[in-house]
Amino acid sequence: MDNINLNVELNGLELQNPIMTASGTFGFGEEYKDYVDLNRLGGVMVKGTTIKPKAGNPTPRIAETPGGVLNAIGLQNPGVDHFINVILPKIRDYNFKTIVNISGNTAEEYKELTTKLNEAEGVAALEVNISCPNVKKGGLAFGTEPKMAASVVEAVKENTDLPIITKLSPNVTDITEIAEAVEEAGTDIISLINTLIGMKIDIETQQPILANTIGGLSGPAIRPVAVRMVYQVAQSVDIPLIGMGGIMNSRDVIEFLLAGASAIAVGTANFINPGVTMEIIDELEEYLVENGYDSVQELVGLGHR
Amino acid sequence: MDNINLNVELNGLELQNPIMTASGTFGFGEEYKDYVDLNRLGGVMVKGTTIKPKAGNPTPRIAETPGGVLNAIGLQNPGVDHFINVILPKIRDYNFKTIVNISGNTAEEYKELTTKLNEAEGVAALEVNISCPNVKKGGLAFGTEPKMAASVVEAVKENTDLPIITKLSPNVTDITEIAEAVEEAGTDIISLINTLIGMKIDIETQQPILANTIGGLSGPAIRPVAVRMVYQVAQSVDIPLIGMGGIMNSRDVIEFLLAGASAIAVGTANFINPGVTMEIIDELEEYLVENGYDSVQELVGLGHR
Amino acid sequence: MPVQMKGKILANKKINATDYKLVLSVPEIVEETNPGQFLHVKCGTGLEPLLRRPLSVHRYNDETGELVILYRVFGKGTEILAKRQSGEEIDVMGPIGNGFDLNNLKEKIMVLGGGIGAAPLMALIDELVGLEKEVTVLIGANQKEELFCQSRLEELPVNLKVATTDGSYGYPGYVTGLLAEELETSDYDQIFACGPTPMLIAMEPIIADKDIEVQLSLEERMGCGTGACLSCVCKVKVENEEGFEYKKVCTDGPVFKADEVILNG
Amino acid sequence: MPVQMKGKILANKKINATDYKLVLSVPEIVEETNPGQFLHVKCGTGLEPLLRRPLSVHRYNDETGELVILYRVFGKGTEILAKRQSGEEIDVMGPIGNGFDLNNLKEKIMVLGGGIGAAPLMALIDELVGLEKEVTVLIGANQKEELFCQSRLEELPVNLKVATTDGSYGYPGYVTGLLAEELETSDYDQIFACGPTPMLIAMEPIIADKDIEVQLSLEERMGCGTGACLSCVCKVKVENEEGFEYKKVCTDGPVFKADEVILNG
Ligand SMILES: Cc1cc2nc3c(=O)[nH]c(=O)nc-3n(C[C@H](O)[C@H](O)[C@H](O)COP(=O)(O)OP(=O)(O)OC[C@H]3O[C@@H](n4cnc5c(N)ncnc54)[C@H](O)[C@@H]3O)c2cc1C
Ligand SMILES: Cc1cc2nc3c(=O)[nH]c(=O)nc-3n(C[C@H](O)[C@H](O)[C@H](O)COP(=O)(O)OP(=O)(O)OC[C@H]3O[C@@H](n4cnc5c(N)ncnc54)[C@H](O)[C@@H]3O)c2cc1C
Ligand SMILES: Cc1cc2nc3c(=O)[nH]c(=O)nc-3n(C[C@H](O)[C@H](O)[C@H](O)COP(=O)(O)O)c2cc1C
Ligand SMILES: Cc1cc2nc3c(=O)[nH]c(=O)nc-3n(C[C@H](O)[C@H](O)[C@H](O)COP(=O)(O)O)c2cc1C
Ligand code: FES
Ligand code: FES
Repeated sequence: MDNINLNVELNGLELQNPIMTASGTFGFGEEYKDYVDLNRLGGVMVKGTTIKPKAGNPTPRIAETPGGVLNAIGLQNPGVDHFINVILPKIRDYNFKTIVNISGNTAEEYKELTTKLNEAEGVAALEVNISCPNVKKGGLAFGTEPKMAASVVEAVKENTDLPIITKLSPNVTDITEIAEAVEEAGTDIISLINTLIGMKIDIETQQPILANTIGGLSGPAIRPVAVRMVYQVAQSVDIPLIGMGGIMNSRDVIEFLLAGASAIAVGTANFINPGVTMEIIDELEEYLVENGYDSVQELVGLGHR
Repeated sequence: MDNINLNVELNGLELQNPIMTASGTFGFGEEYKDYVDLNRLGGVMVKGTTIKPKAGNPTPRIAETPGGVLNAIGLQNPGVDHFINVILPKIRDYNFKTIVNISGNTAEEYKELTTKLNEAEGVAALEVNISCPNVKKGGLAFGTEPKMAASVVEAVKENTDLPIITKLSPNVTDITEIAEAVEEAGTDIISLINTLIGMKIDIETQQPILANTIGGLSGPAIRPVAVRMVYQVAQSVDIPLIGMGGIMNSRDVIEFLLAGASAIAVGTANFINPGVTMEIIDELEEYLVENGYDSVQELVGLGHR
Repeated sequence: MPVQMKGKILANKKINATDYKLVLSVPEIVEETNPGQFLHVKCGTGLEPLLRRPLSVHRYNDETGELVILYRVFGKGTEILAKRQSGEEIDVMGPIGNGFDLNNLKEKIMVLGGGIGAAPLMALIDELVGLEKEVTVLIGANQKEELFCQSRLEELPVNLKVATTDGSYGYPGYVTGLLAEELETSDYDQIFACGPTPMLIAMEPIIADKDIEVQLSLEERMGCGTGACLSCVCKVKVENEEGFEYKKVCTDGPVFKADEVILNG
Repeated sequence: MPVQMKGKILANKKINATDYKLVLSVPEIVEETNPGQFLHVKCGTGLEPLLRRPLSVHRYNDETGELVILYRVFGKGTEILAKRQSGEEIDVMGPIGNGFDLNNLKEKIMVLGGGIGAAPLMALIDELVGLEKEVTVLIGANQKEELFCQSRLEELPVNLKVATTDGSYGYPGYVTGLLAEELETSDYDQIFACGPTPMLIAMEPIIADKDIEVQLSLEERMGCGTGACLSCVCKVKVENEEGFEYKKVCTDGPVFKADEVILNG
C-alpha cells in the first residue's frame, strides 16, 4: 500500500490525508483521544471560536430527526484568548492540522480574531464561519448575501498569510453566487455545507423541543443537499473545496470527492461512531488500491458528466 | 365521536378535513382508489399541470437517500386540456376537493392555465407551483425572488375567483420574504414546502444517479426544514397555510398544525404506505377526542411560544 | 384489484449463495394474481429502506392462498428482507401490473429467463402447462448453482434448455446465445422473456427479422407502484414529435410487447 | 479511559411491565468502571435512532467482565434495544463520566433513588457495603412491581426504606416525602441521589438548611458522550456576570455536588 498517496494540497494547506473533523463536532480534538489515533487525522476544525467566551444556549440543545440531528449549542466556547493560551499548546504537537473556525458579529470582530490567531503558533488555517448573524445588518447572516460574505473574507485576508477557508451556509437561494463572491474576495478554500435550519415540535408539550426554537440540521438526512451544493460550487469556482454534510462512511467520502471536493470533514458521524474517521482512512486507502488509483486527487470531480 | 369537527375553512376553500395529498405523489387520485377510500380525503392536489403535454425526464427518475427520496420526474403530464376533458370528469364526483397544481415558464402561461381551469367544472382551487424555472429570467425559479413570485400570483389572481394557493420553494434564503410578497399579491393560501434540491452520485458508475443530475428531496429527512418554514411563515403572514414535507403519520400532522398549518398534505408517505391518509384521519380524530378538543383548528399555531 | 395487506411469512429461506425463497400467506392477493404480476414489498419496518421494493410473483396457489417470491440479495432492501423471520407479518401491496397477455396464445411458445429475472416465469410455465401448451423453456444463470427450479422444470412436460455463463452446465454462455442457436433450428410464434435489461437488449437483433410475438417483462426503479409518481417509466413508440411516450412499468406493464418498447434510448 | 467496543449481549430480559435488564460481556470496560459512570450505547444498527443513548452501569463484575444495565423502554432507542437478542454484539462506549466521588466518604450515608433513576445506585451500594459502610437506602417507584433489586437489597446489610407513588408498598408517596420524613428523625452526612430531574429539584428545599454533602447524578440529552458537542450541559454556579457556567453532564458529570448545580434555571 505504500504507493498510495493520501496527501492533499489545498491552495496552501497541506494535509497528510483528506479526512478532517467538522467544527463543533469534535471539540478541540483531545475529547476524542481515547477513541481515535488523533495523529492519523488530516485536520481538526475546532469548535467555533469568538472574541469573548460564550456561554451558549439553554438546554435542550439537541434533538433527533429522521436521519438527522438538530443542534442549537449557541457557539459555547472559551474565547480566542483561552484557545490560544490554554488549548492550542495542548494540541499543536499532534500530526493533524489545526484549523480554527472563527465567528464574529461584525467584520471588525473577524479581523480581531484573525490578528490574534495569526500570531499563535500551531494554527494551520482559519475557517471563516459566515453563518453567524450580522448584528449590524439586523441579524441577517453574513453568509446569505454575497457582498457581506466578501467583506468578511476581505477583513480576514488582509490580516493573515494563513490559508483561509470560507464556510458556506446552505440556507441560501444560490450558493454559487456566494461561492464566487468569496473566491473573488480572496478565500483560498471553500468548505461546505454548514447546517440547514430546522426545528422540531414536541407534540406532548406542544412546544419546540430546542430551547432556542430553531436549530441546525446535520447528519445523513442532509447529505443529498450537501452533495448537490458541492457539485454546483465545483462548477463555479476554481479553488479547492472541503465537503461535509452527512458523511457516515468511506462510500460517502468518495461521493463527495466525485462531486468535486478535494477533502472532506466528518461531523455528526463522530457522535454515532467515534472511530469513524479511522475506518474511513483505512477504507479510502483500500478503495484506491483496489481500483488502481495512485492518489486521492484522481477522484476529485469525476462525477461531473 | 360525532362532536368532533374535522372541517376546515381556508380563506374560501372548505375541506371536510385537513388531510390532503401532495401534488405529484398521488397522481389524479384514482391511481390510489384500490388502497384508499378517496371520498374520505379532504383534498387531492393533482400532478403538476402545464399548458402542453410534457414527456418528462429520462430515467432513472428516482433515488433513495437516508430518510428521503430524490425525484426528477420533469413534470410529465398530459397537459391541461386533457386534464379538463378526460381526467376531471372522472374525479369530480368524489367528495375530495380537487386542487390543480399549475406550472408555467412565463407569467403568461400561468394566466392561460388559470383561464382554462377557471371554466372547468369541479376544480376547487388552484395551487400555483412557483418552483418552476422562469425561462425569461434565465431559468431562475419564480419562487426564489419576491417580485417574480408576486407577478405570477397576480397573473393568476386576475383571472379567477377560485381560491389560490401559492406553493413555496424551500430553496431560498428567506422564505418569509417570498411569503409576504405572495400574500400581498393576493394569494388566498400558502402551501409549503416543495422539495429541497439535492443529488446523489453512484460510486460504482461514478456518475449522478438521476438522469437529470439533480432532483427534489422529499420525505421525513426534510421534515425539520418544513416545520421550521411553516413556523416562520405563520409568524409573517395572516393567511392560512397548508403544511407538507415529510409527513409520515398523525403525530407529524399534529406537529405541522402546532407549527401553524391549518391543513396538511401527505406526499412521499403515500408511496411507503398507500393507506396512510386513512390512518391519519382516524388517528387525528382520536387524538382530538382524547385530548378534549372540539375542532382541529384549536391546535393550529399552538407551538408558538 | 390490488390490495395492501399484512401477509404472514411462512418461510424465508436461502436457496443458494445469493438468492432467497419467500413464502407468504396472502389469500386476498393470490385470488387476483396472474403470471407476470408483482408485489410491492415493504422489506423492513423502519426508515431503511424508505421505499418498497417490487418483487415478482414466482408461483402462487389459489387453494392455499400461498404465494412464493424468489429474490436475490442486492442492496439494502433485499438485505433487510433476508433477515425477516417466518411467523412475522410483512406489509405488501399486490398483485400489481398487467402480467403476461395470454389472450392470444400461439402454437410454438418459448419462455426465456435470465438470472433472477427468470423467477416470475414459473407461474407462467405452470399456467401454460395447465393449458397443455407445447413449451420450450430457456433458462440462463451465471453458474449451475443459481439455476432455479431445475428439478421442478425437469419434471414438467416442457422442453428445457439451460445456459450458464461460466459453462458449468448446459450451453456455455449467455442465454441469448442459446436463443440464437435455438432459433436457427426451430421456429417459434411467441416468446415470453424476463431478465436484466442488457439481456432484453441483446435479444433485439436476434428476433428482429423474425415474425414472433415477443412479450418482455421490464424492470425500472419504482416509487409508488400505483401509477401515481411516474418514476418507473419506459419509452413506448408512438407517432409524435419525439417518437415515443413514457409508459409506467408498474401499472401499464411490467409486461410490454417487444416491438412497442424502446429499451436503450 | 473509556473505549469503544462491540460488547456481547449475554442477556436482555424484561423484568417488569416497562423495564429490561441487559447483561453485557465488556471486560475492557468493566476494568475501568466505577459506580455512577455510564455507557453510551448504539441501540440499533441502522439510522433509527441515529444517536447513541446514555445508560448507567447498574452493576459490574471485575472477575467475569460482565456489566449490567437496567433500562426503561421510553422511546425509539430503548424500544429497539429491547429487541436485541442475547448472542448479538452491541456497539458501546464507556465507561463515561466521573461517577460518584468516594474519596471523602462520611459516616452516615444515604443512597436515594427514584424510578429507573435508581438503577445506577446498585453498583454504588455494592461498593459501600464492600467498604463496610453504614448505609441507608431510600428507593421510590410508581408501584411495587417497578422496585428494582428489592430482594437483593434486603439481603444486604443496609437499612432499606421504600416508597411507592400508588401506595402499593412502603411509604405512600414520592421518595422525596420519605426523605423528608427520614431527615426529621435521623441525621446524615452524605447523600448520593439519582433520579428524574423533578425528584432532584424536589430534594432541594428538604436538604437546603442541612449540613449534608449531596451528590446528584444528572440526566441531559446527549450527542457525543465525549465532551465534544456541548449538548448535554448543566448550569454550575460560578462568580461571573451570569452567575453560572455550563458544564458537560457527560464528561464533567454525570455526578455533581448539589450545592454547585442550578437545576431549574
Ligand atoms: C417489476 C419488477 C419485478 C422484480 N422482480 C424481482 C424478483 O422477482 N426477484 C428479484 O430478486 N428481483 C426482482 N426485481 C428487482 C428488485 O426489485 C431489485 O433487485 C430490488 O429492488 C433491489 O433493492 P435493494 O434495496 O436490495 O437494492 P438497492 O441497490 O439498495 O436498491 C436501490 C434502489 O434501486 C432500485 N433497484 C435496484 N435494482 C433494481 C432493479 N433491478 N429493478 C428495479 N429497481 C431496482 C431499488 O428499488 C431501490 O430504489 C424486480 C424489479 C421489478 C421492477
Ligand atoms: C447519564 C445518563 C444515564 C442514564 N441512565 C439510564 C439508565 O440506567 N436506565 C434508563 O432506563 N435510563 C437511563 N437514562 C435515560 C435514558 O438515556 C433515556 O431514557 C433514553 O435516552 C431514552 O431514549 P429513547 O430513544 O428510548 O427515548 P426518546 O424519547 O425517543 O428519546 C428522544 C431523545 O431524548 C433523549 N432523552 C429522552 N429521555 C432522556 C433522559 N431522561 N435523559 C437524557 N436524554 C433523554 C434521548 O437520548 C433522545 O435523544 C440515563 C440518562 C443519562 C443522561
Ligand atoms: C453539535 C454541532 C455543533 C456545531 N458547531 C459548529 C460551529 O461551531 N461552527 C461551524 O462552522 N459549524 C458547526 N457545526 C456544523 C458542522 O461543522 C457541519 O458543517 C455540519 O454538522 C454538517 O456536517 P455533518 O452532517 O457531517 O454533521 C456544528 C454541528 C453540530 C452537529
Ligand atoms: C415524485 C414526486 C413528484 C412531485 N411532483 C410535484 C409537482 O408536480 N408539483 C409540485 O408542486 N410538487 C411536486 N412534488 C412535491 C410534493 O408535492 C411535496 O411538496 C414534497 O414532496 C414534500 O412533501 P413530502 O415530503 O411529504 O413528499 C413532487 C414530489 C414527489 C416525491
Ligand atoms: S412506481 Fe410510481 S408510477 Fe410506477
Ligand atoms: S454529549 Fe456531547 S458534550 Fe456531552
